[in-house]
Amino acid sequence: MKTITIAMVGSGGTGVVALGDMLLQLAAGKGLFGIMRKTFSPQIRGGESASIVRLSAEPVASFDGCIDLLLILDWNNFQRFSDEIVITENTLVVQDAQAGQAPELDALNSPLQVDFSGMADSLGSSYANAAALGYLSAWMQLDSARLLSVLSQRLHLSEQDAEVVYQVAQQGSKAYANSPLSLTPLTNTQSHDSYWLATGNQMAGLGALEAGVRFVAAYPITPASDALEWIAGRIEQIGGHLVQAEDELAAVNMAIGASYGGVPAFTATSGPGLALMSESMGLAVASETPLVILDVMRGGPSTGIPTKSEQSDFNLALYGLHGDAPHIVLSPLSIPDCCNTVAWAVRLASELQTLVVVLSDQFLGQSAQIFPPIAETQHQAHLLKADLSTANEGEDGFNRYIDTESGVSPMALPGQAGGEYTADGLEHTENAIPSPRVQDHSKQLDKRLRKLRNHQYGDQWCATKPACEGSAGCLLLCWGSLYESACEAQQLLQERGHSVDVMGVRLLSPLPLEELNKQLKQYSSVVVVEQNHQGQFFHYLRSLGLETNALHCFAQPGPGLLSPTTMANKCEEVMVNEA
Amino acid sequence: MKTITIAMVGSGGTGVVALGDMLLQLAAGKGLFGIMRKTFSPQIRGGESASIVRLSAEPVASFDGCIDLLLILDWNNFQRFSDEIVITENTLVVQDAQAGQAPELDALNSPLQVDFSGMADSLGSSYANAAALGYLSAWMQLDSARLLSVLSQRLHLSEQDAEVVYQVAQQGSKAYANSPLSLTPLTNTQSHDSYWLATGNQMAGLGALEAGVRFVAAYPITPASDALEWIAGRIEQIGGHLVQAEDELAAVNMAIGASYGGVPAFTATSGPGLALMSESMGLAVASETPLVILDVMRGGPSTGIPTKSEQSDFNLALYGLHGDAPHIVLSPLSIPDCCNTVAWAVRLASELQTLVVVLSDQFLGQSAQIFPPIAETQHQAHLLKADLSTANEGEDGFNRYIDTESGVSPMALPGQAGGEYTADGLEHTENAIPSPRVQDHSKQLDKRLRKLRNHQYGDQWCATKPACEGSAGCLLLCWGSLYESACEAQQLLQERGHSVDVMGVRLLSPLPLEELNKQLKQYSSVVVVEQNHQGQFFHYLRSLGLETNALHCFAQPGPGLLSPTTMANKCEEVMVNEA
Amino acid sequence: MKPKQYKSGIKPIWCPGCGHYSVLNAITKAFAAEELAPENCVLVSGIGCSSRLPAYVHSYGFHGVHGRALPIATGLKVARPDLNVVALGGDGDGLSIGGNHFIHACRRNVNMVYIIMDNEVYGMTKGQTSPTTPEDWDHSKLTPHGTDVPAIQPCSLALSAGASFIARAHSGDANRIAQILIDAMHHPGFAFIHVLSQCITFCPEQSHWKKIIQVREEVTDDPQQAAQFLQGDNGFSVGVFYRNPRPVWPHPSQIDKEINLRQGFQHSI
Amino acid sequence: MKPKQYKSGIKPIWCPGCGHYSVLNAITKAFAAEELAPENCVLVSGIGCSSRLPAYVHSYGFHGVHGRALPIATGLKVARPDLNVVALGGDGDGLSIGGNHFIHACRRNVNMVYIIMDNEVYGMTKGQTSPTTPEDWDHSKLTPHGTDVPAIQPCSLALSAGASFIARAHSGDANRIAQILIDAMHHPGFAFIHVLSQCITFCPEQSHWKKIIQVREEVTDDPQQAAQFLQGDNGFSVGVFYRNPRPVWPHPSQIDKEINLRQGFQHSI
Ligand SMILES: Cc1ncc(C[n+]2csc(CCOP(=O)(O)OP(=O)(O)O)c2C)c(N)n1
Ligand SMILES: Cc1ncc(C[n+]2csc(CCOP(=O)(O)OP(=O)(O)O)c2C)c(N)n1
Ligand code: SF4
Ligand code: SF4
Ligand SMILES: [Mg+2]
Ligand SMILES: [Mg+2]
Repeated sequence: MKTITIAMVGSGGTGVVALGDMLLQLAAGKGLFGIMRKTFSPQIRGGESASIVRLSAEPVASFDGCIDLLLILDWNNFQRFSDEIVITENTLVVQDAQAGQAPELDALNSPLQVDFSGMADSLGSSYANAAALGYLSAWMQLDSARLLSVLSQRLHLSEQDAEVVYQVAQQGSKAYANSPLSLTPLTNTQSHDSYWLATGNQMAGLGALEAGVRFVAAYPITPASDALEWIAGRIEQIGGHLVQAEDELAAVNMAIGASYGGVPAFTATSGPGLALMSESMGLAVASETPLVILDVMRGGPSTGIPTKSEQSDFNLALYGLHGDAPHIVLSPLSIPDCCNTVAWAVRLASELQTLVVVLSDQFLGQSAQIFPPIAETQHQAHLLKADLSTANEGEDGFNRYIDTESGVSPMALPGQAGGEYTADGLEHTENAIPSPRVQDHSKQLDKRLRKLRNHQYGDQWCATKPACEGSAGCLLLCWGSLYESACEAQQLLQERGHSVDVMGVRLLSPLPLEELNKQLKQYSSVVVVEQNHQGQFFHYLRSLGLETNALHCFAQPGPGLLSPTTMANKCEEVMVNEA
Repeated sequence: MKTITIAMVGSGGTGVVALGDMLLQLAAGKGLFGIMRKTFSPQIRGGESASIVRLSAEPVASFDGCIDLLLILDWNNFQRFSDEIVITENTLVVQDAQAGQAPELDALNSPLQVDFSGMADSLGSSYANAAALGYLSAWMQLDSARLLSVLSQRLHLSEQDAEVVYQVAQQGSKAYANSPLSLTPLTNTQSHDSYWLATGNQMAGLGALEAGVRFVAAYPITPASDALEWIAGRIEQIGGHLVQAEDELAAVNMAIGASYGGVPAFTATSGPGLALMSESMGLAVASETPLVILDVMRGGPSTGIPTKSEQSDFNLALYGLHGDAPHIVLSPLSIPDCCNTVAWAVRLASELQTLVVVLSDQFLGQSAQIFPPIAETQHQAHLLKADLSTANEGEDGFNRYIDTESGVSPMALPGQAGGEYTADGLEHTENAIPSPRVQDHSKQLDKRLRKLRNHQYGDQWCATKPACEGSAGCLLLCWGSLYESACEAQQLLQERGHSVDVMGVRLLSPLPLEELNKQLKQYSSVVVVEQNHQGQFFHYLRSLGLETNALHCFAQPGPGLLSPTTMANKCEEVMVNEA
Repeated sequence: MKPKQYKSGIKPIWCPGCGHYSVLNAITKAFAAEELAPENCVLVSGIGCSSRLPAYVHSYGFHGVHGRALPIATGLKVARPDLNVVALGGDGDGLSIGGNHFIHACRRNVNMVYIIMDNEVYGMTKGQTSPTTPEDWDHSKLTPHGTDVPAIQPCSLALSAGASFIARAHSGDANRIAQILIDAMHHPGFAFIHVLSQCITFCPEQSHWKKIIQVREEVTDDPQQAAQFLQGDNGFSVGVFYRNPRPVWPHPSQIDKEINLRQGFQHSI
Repeated sequence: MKPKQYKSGIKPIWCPGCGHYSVLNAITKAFAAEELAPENCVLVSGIGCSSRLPAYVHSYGFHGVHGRALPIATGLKVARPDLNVVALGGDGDGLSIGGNHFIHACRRNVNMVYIIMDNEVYGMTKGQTSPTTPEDWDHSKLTPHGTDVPAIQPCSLALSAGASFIARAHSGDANRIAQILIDAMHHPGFAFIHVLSQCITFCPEQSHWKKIIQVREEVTDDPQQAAQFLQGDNGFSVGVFYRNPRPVWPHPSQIDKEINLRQGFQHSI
């Protein structure tokens, strides 16, 4: 798959983020696919920022770590990004005439100078980024007819201003002829007539609302806030509510309250907030109240690295509750899959009356992607409601926690006469009366575990991508945002003559052990790759006592990209050692 | 070892708890050893309660589940305790004449009636429990000279009242001749001239203060409050402070603040509180601030069973932090060991500048035991302080988080000129400046893990008890409060002709893998026993990839006793299957 | 339905003589007087002796975790405005661990009632001090020299946090509690009732409260006047002190039948 | 030492024009004026733009987690009464997630200063509303129709929670902040300073604050008078409003050199 990756770097005022957005939109309009991530300096405003866009004629959902073209509007503090924007001899460099002095880097090609600022200046505009957009459009032969509308929308311009900025862009286009790039642009081979453009956080919001969520309570936190911001305003229009709570303790309990009332409820947070919710997560488990929490992970521990991606909340999500508190943990495997996985979470939470934690991360949540349209998921919140007309209510009140075969007990909702009960975090009898007795405790512990273990989760517990050619002896096993990168690593390995299969686990807990064993036994080596320091998922897998001795741990903490090349190298190393 | 277990049961007003306390004291005074636990109905006051005392001429630290003598002051709601007080055909029963109607239980022997209430009534006293104490003293030939002082102290009596109550007790003593028990009392064989009598929570408090803790902040919670209550009042007298905080979030952060100031700090809580502390536990880890948290575990999840024991916070203590946040988890192996283990925790926290969670439980914390005097532990808080006279402070400020070989960086304390730095939960450079960069993140992650991994913890990471006879093929592996029961199970198995070794793990994390492997490889079966539903410790062990395939999981949730007999049966079953 | 038909039949775990019985009786009286359908009432509590109350009432209930009654009640009421939601709990639950939710609930003005059953002590955990404990009370082993911190004034705090209905009652007079509760349920918005509810076990001295209780008949809607009264009050006046209705939260949501959630994402070439 | 010698040299991450610079300058001015030794000062903060401040001052500091500056400062000051402890942070940090610690710190009266740098917004997380946001401010995507909840009045809340020193200042006047900070450091007990500190990025409209600021010269030690003033105040008066010293917490502990911790456990036969 041929791809081109363009990194655009500048200071806060230069508008590289808007430039990236607009470039992605124009590319999409031409029928290309692509993905974009952004990165910022710690400065709140006015600091350096960068947009990295990878484009291809085929769907692309990962970054390979190469930068084909580096476009600089301001060199100041460029080195801040050296972790994330790795320059090689193959990187072409274009810089604005006013970008300042290039740093001394071995691999840096001498930059081609284009006077984007001058073009803007000459028209009395400050939008040098528009000139850069024009320049890139000319090179990529993007649809110049859409330039005007894209500019005026993204930059929130008045009609008059838009006209001027459009002219700046046209200047940029014209300048291309004099400063051409020695890089062949992409041509679109696929013919499709529509596409989606969205971030994972937006897709998570969509999945939640489509599956029936009508109550959201949350406390702002990077990088989860934009999922909530997408929901805000919309949820009211479909008859629901969003409450900005005073803290995460309030947020999670508000969600529990709404859910107890029968209204599917959701909250989103990141590591520090999830930690704060821990006690009340246990309440959802014990009281069997449906609850969905989206954790958009960032670098940890503690406040850590709030704006960058890491998969290090796995342990907390799985084990971070006091007492024996079984619950479900899911992870979306791509940006569009955020919609599906969150919708599934909403469904599972209500069907199984339990807590579901969804582990997304900053990369999935905040990267924007062009992808083929997705159909509505089939997931809908669905409570096993109590049928009180037939229930034989004795002296002892409604049997809220009756020990059924499935482990799921019918739930009465306030407003239903005859179903009155008090939900409780204290251990209780089947009819919801607090009880410290051994037999009640083990009955309820068994029931709460059984309902999760016995459920038929179906095929979607994982996604697999078999090697194109040959039978693979090696499996690349991962979860969450690494899945798409792992698929790209598979391609790289293919090119190097190695066949590996890829599996991404969507249902992290409870894992369907029998099926997992069946699959894993086929491989002489299984490389478990994850983006954290201690190999949290790997250790979890090992704790399950799998029927394989072939597990290899490849854990690398954030916030740097865990690139397909790095994964491929690791697999190759393992395969060579095995052989 | 010959033991006698006496269960005393009554309603709140009958004073069975005081009766148990006094019996234990008198027995201790006679040179006997013993252990006592109490159990209450959910009623705050006036409900039923029971005291269970097990006595022996040799040190005894566990319960075997048998009741030799049942003394009833009130039969009302006796069945509430059927989980905890299991009656067999061998149980002798004595009841007060006014105890009401005995329940119909198959195994119940017909009770011997003694008119304890009548004796009290006749002297115008309401202390029937004193008559019962006299009766038991007569049977056990306890020191009647101490009766008076024990009664007046424990019942907070005026001199005049004490005299009357003492007469009641003497009536009880006299009554023994007419209603003797067909159970031979214990005779003390050991000759020792002093003993200790204490609960695990008291021992934990002692360990903390002796190791140097001079700041405690906490929020009351059952069953941890009495550890704090023991400290309160005393810590001020040694120049420290105890703050009752507004909640656990405040408590843990107050402790972090004091500790940052160089004052060894401690907090105690139970599951729900530990869950609330999770976020700030991460702060202690990331900012490398020493912190000791004692979790006196109770039944979970959620509010669960607040007054009863369970070992189900293992997962939370080990894994319940966001991000990669390595820290230390310890568990005391007996009531007296609470002192040693908490002292060790204080020392490790300060030596390694990290978080240490100590997992005690309601059984250890609230049971009282007579045991041989213990020496002062050698554990003292000890910070690696910055020596600023030699430190070459450059432009960049004090290198608070310098990457040393051990992983421990010298710590400056406020008041030290030249050591000024800002402790941070954000990822940081060696000189404590916030940094989102890959290289700083991995350097600090490595450092924080290395300092724990490389430390030499010495032998005390576990306690072992080899089988008396023969080489054992089976290891009974446990942690925390089960260790003493496991040792008793070993004896039972010995009697049945099986040799098993016992190991109790005090340092749960990080486990010294090499040594553990060396030990485990000797056994053809290792039975991992713990008091929770999911086998949390077992799964953890398996996650470590130990070089043994012999692990068997035996997990049983609380709040019932996990008796030595049950453990022994399980071991036997495993050994038979292996053979 | 009669008051006693609103009892669930579960025997309270409370000590004989505990003030919380009065609150229980007042709730069943008020529900009966208002002829409320049990299935439409939800009592939400935290953890503490007081917080055990919901299970004793024949209605829906949620016995949550310590300090979080108000957020649960808020979520429930916002999601299900058709229900009659009463949150309740102890002084520890509401003013110590739950203090933040208290001030934010006062501000937010969701249409529900909140009763603090204030015994100036942590009954459930055996007698530690709470934010309302008198500063020289030295009966707790955790603070053997007293708290040395002045007691918080719940009504005053509620006012400064923006509560729109503030009242106080005493467990010695269940009828007054019931009457105030009825008023509170009719008040549109967040109604706070501070009940002095004695803990006979750990604070037997509270029996003298009944002698110093003073009925106050004046209700004001002026925050300045209320502030002045509450700053001067000794804490033993009972009655509705302040009633100043303002719009309840949230405003009803504007449903848009035409909305297509997918619209913003879908583009054609 | 000159004020600028109290700067650490680390470049703030703040936007040009942010009000928080003023607070930073005021702190260095006050430290210089009082000739404080940098090693004896500790600045403790939570999380937010404002909470980044400690690293910019040449002194000890603790940048904790969101909302917990006050407990860290409390623990530190109680354990190390020799230090000069100043806690600080944003309106979100102190009044939303940290609200409970705020009211309890006011009550507890530990001898330290607390500065809320109030910009009525969550700067760090890009412009969501805080408890002090005007109720009709609709610039946040999370609450696109405004909060619909009246703003909390931090000074009024502090008073009803029992604070013994209450003042307000504005980022437009660093000298006044410095002067008030000096007063606050001299105040024995918990001293609260509410600084209106504009967020130029998310609330540019706050530039007009400088036009409506009014200096108030009167200090009262009477809580009723203070309550009345604060209930009527529009939130833009600046000055020290209330100063009413009471014993600081904790009382010095009574050391008993004779104590033997093991005594209660050891018995002889
Ligand atoms: C997170 C957490 N911390 C502490 C506790 C222990 N606890 C249970 S009830 C209670 C206080 C009860 O006091 P209050 O709310 O005044 O109710 P009362 O018993 O006096 O009616 C405490 C501290 C808990 N259950 N959960
Ligand atoms: C537990 C937790 N929740 C949420 C956040 C995200 N967060 C960081 S700063 C902040 C609010 C900042 O607002 P404020 O305290 O007013 O400071 P400002 O940036 O306005 O100066 C939030 C919500 C976090 N870091 N931790
Ligand atoms: S301890 Fe106090 S509050 Fe609790 S039930 Fe008994 S009297 Fe009531
Ligand atoms: S966002 Fe606002 S508060 Fe934050 S640094 Fe910028 S101006 Fe200051
Ligand atoms: Mg109370
Ligand atoms: Mg702010």
